Amino acid sequence: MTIRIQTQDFDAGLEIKQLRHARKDTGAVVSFIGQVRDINEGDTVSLLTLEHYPGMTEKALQSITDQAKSRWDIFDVLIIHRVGTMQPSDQIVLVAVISAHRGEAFKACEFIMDYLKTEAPFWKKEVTQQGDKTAERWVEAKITDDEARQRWAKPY
Amino acid sequence: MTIRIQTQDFDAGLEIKQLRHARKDTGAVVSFIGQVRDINEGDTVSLLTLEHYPGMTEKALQSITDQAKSRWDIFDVLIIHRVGTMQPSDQIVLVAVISAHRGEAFKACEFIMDYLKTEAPFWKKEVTQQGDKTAERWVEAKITDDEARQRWAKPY
Amino acid sequence: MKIKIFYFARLKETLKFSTEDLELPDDEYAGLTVLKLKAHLAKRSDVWQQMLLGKLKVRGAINHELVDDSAALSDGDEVAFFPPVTGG
Amino acid sequence: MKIKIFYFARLKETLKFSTEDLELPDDEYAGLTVLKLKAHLAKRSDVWQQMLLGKLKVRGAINHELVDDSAALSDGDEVAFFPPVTGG
Repeated sequence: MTIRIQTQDFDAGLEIKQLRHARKDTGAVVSFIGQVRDINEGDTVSLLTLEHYPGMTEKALQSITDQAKSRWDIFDVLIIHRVGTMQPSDQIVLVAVISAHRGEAFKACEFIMDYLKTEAPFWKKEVTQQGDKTAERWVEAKITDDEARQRWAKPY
Repeated sequence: MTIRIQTQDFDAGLEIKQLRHARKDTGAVVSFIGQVRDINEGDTVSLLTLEHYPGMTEKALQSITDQAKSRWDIFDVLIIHRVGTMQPSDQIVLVAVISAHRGEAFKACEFIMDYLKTEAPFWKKEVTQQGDKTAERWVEAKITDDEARQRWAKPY
Repeated sequence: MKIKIFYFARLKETLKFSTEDLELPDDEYAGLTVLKLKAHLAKRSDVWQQMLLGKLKVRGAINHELVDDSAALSDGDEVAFFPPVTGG
Repeated sequence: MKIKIFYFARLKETLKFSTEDLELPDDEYAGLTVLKLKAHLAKRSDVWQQMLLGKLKVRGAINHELVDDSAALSDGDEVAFFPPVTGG
């Protein structure tokens, strides 16, 4: 299991390739890439800055991954999350999961993303263009993210 | 929407990168890679050969993708499926979906894989090593794949 | 009535046929269904009988669409028989 | 009792504090909870009041674990206050 918090970009293709080659009995690789959108709540976004809580971030992601490993039959997990300043189309996060069969990897990958979105201490601030005006604002947490996480609390 | 059936390998990282860059309002990229396992039903697998039904394969994948697009708010879909002879750890299939938000892309990608597994005309034959003996056998369809597809038939 | 038939995977291998053009007398084969076609082909030999009407599950397609045994065939159709699919 | 406090995102920006070491008299602050600590800090000014006990949702962590307002603090704890997270 690998968890990396970094300012620099990453080569998602290479990371996924290394992960899936780690075991010869890997049959399924599910990955999620989150990237900066050029629009949010109707406004043009030109820059996004990500702040985090060093120390807690790694522990939160470790705990989320441990939960996924105890719930589903998966081989390995890779999480890379960037911090710092990014532009539209830049990669923010990669979560990749390998397993023997696809069902487990799909569930674990989505579970990790839903928990990361609601429990890992990252905060986004965006620079928006509204006509001629440039404005900075903190991105608000979404209720839909809380709802997405709640689904996993149901008996399974 | 892109559907490719080919014998040669593909660069999953490059394919995913091109897909996610197609739209600046892409926020989520979910991808699935299926690869050859070195074991199946307890036996060591040394080679896998994939046969398909040219003409029908493309139409089946197109129909599956159309259904996904009508059910979820997704931007684009890429499917690459290899045919011919492959070795353990070789890539067989890539399904990548881009959307604004992750929930839609996760559902669409898993839906496409579940339908591809039960409706697209591909057949696998594997070469197994059982001690000193080399044997060829057709891979049997799995009931769990039918069950996976059935889940999507429920009202949503 | 003329139809084209394709066989895939285990069927192709065992029957030693990948494709064939079949001409059937219109009067005798009016209202031909997939099941009736299977029965017609099964008369060729025990192996054909086993592969098409035996315990192996056989799926059929007409003009590239999966169909049931009850589906009706028309002149010029492309029919295919194969085991349950195992791609992905 | 000595504790270390971190502030993040909107709280850090508005309070103009990213971290501080706080020493509280043991007798007065026995059984200190996250909520009591917020109330203590809120006395500093209107801005502190608004940020910690206003309508902004504030989450707390003790030693890197998310906790509720009722969680108890111990000597040497690292406490953090921040808005709901928005990563990913």
